[in-house]
Amino acid sequence: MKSMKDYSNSINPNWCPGCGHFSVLRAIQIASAKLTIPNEELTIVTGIGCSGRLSGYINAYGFHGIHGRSLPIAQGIKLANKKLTVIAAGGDGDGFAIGLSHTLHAIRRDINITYIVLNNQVYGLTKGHTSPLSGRGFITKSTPYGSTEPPIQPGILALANGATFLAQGFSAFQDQLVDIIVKAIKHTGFSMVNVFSPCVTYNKVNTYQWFRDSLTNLDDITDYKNDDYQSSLNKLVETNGLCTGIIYNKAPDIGSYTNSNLQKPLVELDLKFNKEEFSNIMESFK
Amino acid sequence: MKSMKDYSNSINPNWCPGCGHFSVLRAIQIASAKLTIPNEELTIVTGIGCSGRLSGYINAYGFHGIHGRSLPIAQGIKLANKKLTVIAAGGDGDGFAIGLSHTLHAIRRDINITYIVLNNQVYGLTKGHTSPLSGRGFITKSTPYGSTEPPIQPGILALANGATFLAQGFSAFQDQLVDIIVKAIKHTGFSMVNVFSPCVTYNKVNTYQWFRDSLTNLDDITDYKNDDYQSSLNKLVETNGLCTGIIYNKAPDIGSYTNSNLQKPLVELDLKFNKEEFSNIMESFK
Amino acid sequence: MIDELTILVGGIQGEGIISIGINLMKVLSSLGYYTYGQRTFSSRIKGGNTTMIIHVSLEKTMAIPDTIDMMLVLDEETLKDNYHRLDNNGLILYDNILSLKSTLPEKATAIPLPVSKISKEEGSALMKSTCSLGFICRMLDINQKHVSSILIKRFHKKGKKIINQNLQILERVFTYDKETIDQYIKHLNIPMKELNRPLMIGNDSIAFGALMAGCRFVSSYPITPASEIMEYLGKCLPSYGGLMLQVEDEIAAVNMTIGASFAGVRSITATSGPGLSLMLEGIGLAGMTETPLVVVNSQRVGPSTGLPTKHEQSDLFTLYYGGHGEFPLIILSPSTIEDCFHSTIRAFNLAEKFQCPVILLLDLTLSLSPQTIDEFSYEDIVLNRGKLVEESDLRQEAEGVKPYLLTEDGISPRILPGVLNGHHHITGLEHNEFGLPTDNPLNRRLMMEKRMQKLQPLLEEDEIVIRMNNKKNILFLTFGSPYGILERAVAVTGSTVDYGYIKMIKPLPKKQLIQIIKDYDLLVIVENNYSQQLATIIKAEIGNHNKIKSISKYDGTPFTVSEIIDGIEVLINEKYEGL
Amino acid sequence: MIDELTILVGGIQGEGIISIGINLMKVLSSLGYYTYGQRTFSSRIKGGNTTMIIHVSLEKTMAIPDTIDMMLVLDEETLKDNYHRLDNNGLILYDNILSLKSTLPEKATAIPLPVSKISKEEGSALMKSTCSLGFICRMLDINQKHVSSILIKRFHKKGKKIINQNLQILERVFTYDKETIDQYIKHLNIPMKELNRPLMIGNDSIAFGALMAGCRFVSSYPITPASEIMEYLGKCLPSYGGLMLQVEDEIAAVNMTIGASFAGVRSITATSGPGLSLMLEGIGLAGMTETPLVVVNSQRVGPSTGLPTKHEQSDLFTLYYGGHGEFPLIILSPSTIEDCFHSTIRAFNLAEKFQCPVILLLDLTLSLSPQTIDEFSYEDIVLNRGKLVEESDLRQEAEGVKPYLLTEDGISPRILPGVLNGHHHITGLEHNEFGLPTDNPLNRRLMMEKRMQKLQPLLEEDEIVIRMNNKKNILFLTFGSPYGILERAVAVTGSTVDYGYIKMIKPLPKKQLIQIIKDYDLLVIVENNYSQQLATIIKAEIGNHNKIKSISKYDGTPFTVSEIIDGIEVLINEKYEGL
Ligand SMILES: Cc1ncc(C[n+]2csc(CCOP(=O)(O)OP(=O)(O)O)c2C)c(N)n1
Ligand SMILES: Cc1ncc(C[n+]2csc(CCOP(=O)(O)OP(=O)(O)O)c2C)c(N)n1
Ligand code: SF4
Ligand code: SF4
Ligand SMILES: [Mg+2]
Ligand SMILES: [Mg+2]
Repeated sequence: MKSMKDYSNSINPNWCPGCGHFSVLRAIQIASAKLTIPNEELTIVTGIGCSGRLSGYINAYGFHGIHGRSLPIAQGIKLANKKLTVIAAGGDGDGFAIGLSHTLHAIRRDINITYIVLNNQVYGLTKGHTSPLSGRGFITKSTPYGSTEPPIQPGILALANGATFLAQGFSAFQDQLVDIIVKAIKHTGFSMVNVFSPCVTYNKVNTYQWFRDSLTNLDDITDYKNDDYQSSLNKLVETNGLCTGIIYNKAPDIGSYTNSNLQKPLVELDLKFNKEEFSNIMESFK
Repeated sequence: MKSMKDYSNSINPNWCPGCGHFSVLRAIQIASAKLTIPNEELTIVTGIGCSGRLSGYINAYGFHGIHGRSLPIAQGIKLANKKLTVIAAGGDGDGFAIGLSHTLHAIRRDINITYIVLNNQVYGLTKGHTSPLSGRGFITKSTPYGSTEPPIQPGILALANGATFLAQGFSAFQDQLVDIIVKAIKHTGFSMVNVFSPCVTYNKVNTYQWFRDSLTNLDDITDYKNDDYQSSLNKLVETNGLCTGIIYNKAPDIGSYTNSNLQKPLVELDLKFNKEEFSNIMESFK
Repeated sequence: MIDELTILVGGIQGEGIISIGINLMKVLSSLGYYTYGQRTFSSRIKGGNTTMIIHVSLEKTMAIPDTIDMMLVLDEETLKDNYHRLDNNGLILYDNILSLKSTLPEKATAIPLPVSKISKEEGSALMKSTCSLGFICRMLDINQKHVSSILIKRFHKKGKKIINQNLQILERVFTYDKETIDQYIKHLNIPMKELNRPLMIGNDSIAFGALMAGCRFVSSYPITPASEIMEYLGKCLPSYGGLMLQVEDEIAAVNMTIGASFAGVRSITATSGPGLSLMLEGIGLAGMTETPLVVVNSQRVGPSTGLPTKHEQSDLFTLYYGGHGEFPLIILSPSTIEDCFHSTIRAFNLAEKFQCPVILLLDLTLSLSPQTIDEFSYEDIVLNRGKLVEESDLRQEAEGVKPYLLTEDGISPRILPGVLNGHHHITGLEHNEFGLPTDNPLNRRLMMEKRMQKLQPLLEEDEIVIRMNNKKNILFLTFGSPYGILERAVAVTGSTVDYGYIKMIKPLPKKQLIQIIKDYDLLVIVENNYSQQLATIIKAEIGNHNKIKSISKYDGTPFTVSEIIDGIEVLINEKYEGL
Repeated sequence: MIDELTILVGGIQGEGIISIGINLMKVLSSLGYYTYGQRTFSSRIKGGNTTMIIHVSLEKTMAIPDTIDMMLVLDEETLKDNYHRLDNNGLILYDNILSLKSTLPEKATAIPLPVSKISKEEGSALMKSTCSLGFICRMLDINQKHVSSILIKRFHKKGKKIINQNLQILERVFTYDKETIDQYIKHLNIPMKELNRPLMIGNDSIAFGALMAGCRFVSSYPITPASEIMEYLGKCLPSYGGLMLQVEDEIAAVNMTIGASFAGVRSITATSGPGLSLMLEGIGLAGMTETPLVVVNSQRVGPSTGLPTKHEQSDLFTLYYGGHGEFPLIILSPSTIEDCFHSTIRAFNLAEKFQCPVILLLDLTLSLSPQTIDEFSYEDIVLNRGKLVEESDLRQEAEGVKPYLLTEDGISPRILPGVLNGHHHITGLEHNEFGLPTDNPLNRRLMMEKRMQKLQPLLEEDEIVIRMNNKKNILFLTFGSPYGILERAVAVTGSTVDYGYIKMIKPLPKKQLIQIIKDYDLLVIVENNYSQQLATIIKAEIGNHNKIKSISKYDGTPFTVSEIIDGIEVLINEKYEGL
């Protein structure tokens, strides 16, 4: 048996007291314990942002990369060693501004990794700038007169782009979040978990209370079916994206690289070819 | 009165005979003539690809930029001088691989420009590589065993991301294409026109004949309503994206930069501040 | 009576430490003093220790001395971390709710003050910053009314109640225990002129310069330490009809800026290292299409994410040599806040005159350190748009216009979209005079030479500002914020060497440098990076390696004054005493 | 009887011109001749003139002589464009359906041949390439069976009918008008050894090298002239259990490669200028995190999109100095196809040994020019993974493992994810030995020194290959494909100078260069760029500017042999005849 403690290191997070990111960190640790993932097989890849610091607080392999590129790195790791449990995590700016293209291509590629968005609808680390997920009228240092752009709907976009697993969580719903992450990790394709993770310092609109008032918990809807594309999409539209739970979950695609194409983890292949293979290739150039 | 000729220069396109891009070029020229856009107000911005050469064949201001960045450049031009009619054009690789993030952010930003995708579902200029819009199993130099990734659905993605004008055309349906482009230019927000423009050299699957056999023409559906989000989305899903016509058209957003925020084209503002303005600012630092 | 003083304030991030510092600098600046401030940033957003050190003086200085004369301490860590810098006659003011007893130093005087107490009694704990400000000002014998006028300005949007509470706190501070306080007051000499001077950070000055240069469009992506530029312009551009957009990434930012600039609007984007790397392809596009472009790069510690809130000057190489292929580019390197303003205006003029990208190269310290400045003069603002073609100049040409007309100076007349009969094509492919793609080898050669040689006139200009002490043996040369520290170090050592800074690094002012190498026995480059980047560039272009030495530092902190002094002394000794 | 010959084939793109050339080279290579081919690319995909020039010889050469001995012409443009290069005894073979009469030159012999006619009669117009190949081979007195065996290999997947048609065409060609043909046959001397040698382009050799080095993962984005690398690997990796992905852009490509490499798989990505600019941030991340990374950059004409199908060597600066901040990086610069193979294996070894990015720097000519090569030797393939920690070496440490352990050589033991008790963190932020972020100045300094100094052993190595003619006064030095041209030029001038190439540009082999500067009066750098990039780097690091000269060219075409000869002569004259 493993416990959350097994996935914690001694570092004290540099987040503001009350930051939603604490809860996401904890949820990943608890989920890992529930799944008894060996520490040496857990690999966390993060982007840059307050959220990006997460990998430094988990007792596992961790790669804190550059802004917006956690998914390419994570996919590379998984393709190289499909035995690893690879979790990519990053902020809303990281994944939907500078990294948007990677996010959508990763969804499409459907490689068996889990992507956790620490979504606070603001740029925390740069001390309060607007994000593509910030609401209309949101006032920040870079939108002093309020944001004029309509926010991206991450859930709808992910479904429109063929996501096979989509869930949303909320930092204050710890148990649900743990449950979601457990299932996301178990999903054998690409799983995306968008977590509403309030920034208590720079987002005075989308606060814990605001989310409590606004969120629909799909777990409370007894007849909600998360294997039906259309109802999932409808639910997102209906709630304006403000729902938590597993929104959509279908069997991943057979074409996906890690599921079918690779016999053996690449990292276990012999490095050196034998002389015959060498000669065959040489012959092919004649 | 203007004619197509007014928008042609003497350059002989370097495209392969039969390339779908010829027809898109012609359609833009005819549409411009129909709208009698003064040549000095028409500005064409292109990316890199066979498609990117288009700006060099139009008698207008033209900016042939770098791969995947036609939209940022085009938005900059429009914001600087809202009097110009700005058309961005590029390939499917340009707009949905390297440029995907810009495409989606441009849609969201809803600036009054027109974006024409010369979509041949392949990389023409690099001599036949797969594109994110290539179909499953598509064999190219870079997918010798067939592409394993499900193609992006550009129309669905655009609608999911809040596009206010979405149309699709086909190089062989010249009249419809002209009509679409006319309406796209007239639309006062961001308009996206995805044109099926066959690559006769490197795409032996999605040929003219294939499109003729596969496309649904929305103009033939008498009761098709393009101002209803849900029916537009349904139609795209139903036809697997293979339809032509104006799929969706709603009033652009009031928040959009060029529609409301700017009183005067930026380019017409005085460069120099007067002494009082200077002093006021200086005072503000005390 | 003293001419200068160094004051440190420190406490927990979020307690208003920075505003104590800034308001103190405003009070002092309004009285005619010069101030210079240096912040430390902690890696956490809230909580964690933060400090600000302020130097106040009668003459302008742009450096923080190594020793601190007075400290205002709101947490224990501040004292622990900075005690070693305290002068032997130093003064420690501290909030008497702290139990510093045990750690209190012996050499200095420590005065407990009821900071929290007064604040809470008159308003709230949040007002500790007003209370602290008051005590510092009192210790400097500043008249209460000067402090209150700054506070009234500061809080005028917050309503009467808040203002009154703050003023009440001041009142309490200024009447508190006269006996103790008076005994330790540090009396500053009165400035010659009682000018009310402005206070700015480098990024303010860049933004202000951009506005004055006619910049009306900004697209940018946030990054430390450049964000303030877009923030400032985003706040004020709309009232002048302009526009700032925070866009999806730096690639979009630079390309949108290029688009707006192509369309004729003076436009800017600002970034730091990681963003700069992403912009290089776009900068090359501007170089190839000969589109004016102004990019601010404020350097922080690299490589990769490095230390985002620490100081370094290590992006020079990538700017000087970077981007695939070869294209013309200008690098301006202001060293002072006044310079930031003027260099920015110059950047816009040069970008349009030479139709190429211009980089404003800053560093974190220059970008973010607040400073009292001398007011800029309106008359110095001269705008020049280069070879811009007027609508009326054009007739319809059968063959079209030539955006890349080959001319003697390599610069072609520029026509903006919208101009009748001026329509033309530009491209990042190699192109002929009409802007149409061609791979003709002769054309390629001519176009390369056009682009690469058009900046040649700049090689002749004097871009190195030298402060002569007429010790024509060694010249210490730097760029960016180290200049202030170098200046102070030379002053402290009794002006034993000449020193200066370089305002334009690319094209390198070769003519002047060759003269310098002739005139001096030794040229010492002072810079904050590992590879001695500026020294290497000078060596590559000028030679005389044996005459060029370096003092460099790359630990994320700016030079201290004594580090420079040591460097100067070592080099003088080596040179003249055969060490 | 002659030792070498230069043959040009030309026609309209799409007519199989390149395959005539390639098959001719294969026939010749199978007989023991050395061949070297040069393609021209037209800017259109289909249509437009295209040519291929082939040099065949008994000894290996990697250059195309300036004069052409034989031309096979399938369109008029070929003749017009290339006639000036035809030797006075030159031979023109042309399809007799062309009406070249008017333009036919007098100095040379022109033989009309029924190329289209035979092709159509025996198969289809598409088979003109077989027919052309046949005629050229006949003119070289090559036995018909050698040609047919190549054709059978080539068409074996197309079925019997096609093969037979092609063989039938050959039959017609080899029996055609004996009288006329025999009179003009160019008799090549028989090679010493009748070895069947392989034919490759540089990109093949890189891909083959990568396979042999154990590379099992590629993520890349298409771009000329690098795409063939991913294409080749994409085709063969799956059969060895590996994987190639074409991804969304170069940023994804480099980061995915970094990820795979971090996870322990030897991985590669390949690009050219524009993609390289986009990869710089990622390359810096690999530098900072000390992750092995191999990137191929095959240079084309810049800046921006430039001339995508033309030759240049102008990305050296951005590689040597580029990326924000400072990080260790190795640049290998193979000059021959054999070198490409060995440098690639070395790149993987160095990347893992020094835990840093390694760039394989090519140029379009080296990447794409086909060439007969000497078979590589299996025994030369030596793989070395550096300080890789075995699972069994690790025990559980209370404080965790240190991925950035400070060691004497600056290189820390490397642990791959999955290894028990080895879990650790790495980051692009500055970090301590545990890989955790810290901004401590001393740590920063030590980590910078660790990274920047770990490549020092390489400075001592001999990386410059010098061909001594024992004329120890001038050394002509180059990198990449110009080497073959330089070699030929020196041979043609009667070996009047020493010459060579540099295999590793970064770190610059300082020790050897200092010796060279001592040994020679003059070091002349031959390179294809405007800024004399390699010469500048050497000047910056070694000094002695007056001893370093350049021959450079930047019009998109490779040097011709006579341009180099002229350059050599001018420099010799300048130096020794006081011109
Ligand atoms: C290329 C690049 N551009 C900009 C930055 C500056 N930066 C650091 S984090 C960040 C955004 C943070 O927002 P988000 O991703 O939402 O994370 P959060 O801090 O809110 O958790 C930015 C813009 C950077 N590090 N790299
Ligand atoms: C940064 C960068 N990467 C790669 C390339 C090479 N490249 C040129 S065009 C192109 C894709 C072309 O495909 P598409 O956009 O679909 O246009 P098409 O040629 O099919 O019209 C690529 C990858 C480039 N020019 N720049
Ligand atoms: S700034 Fe916001 S996101 Fe960052 S640590 Fe503080 S609360 Fe969390
Ligand atoms: S390659 Fe394809 S896209 Fe390019 S010009 Fe030819 S047909 Fe058109
Ligand atoms: Mg965020
Ligand atoms: Mg395409």
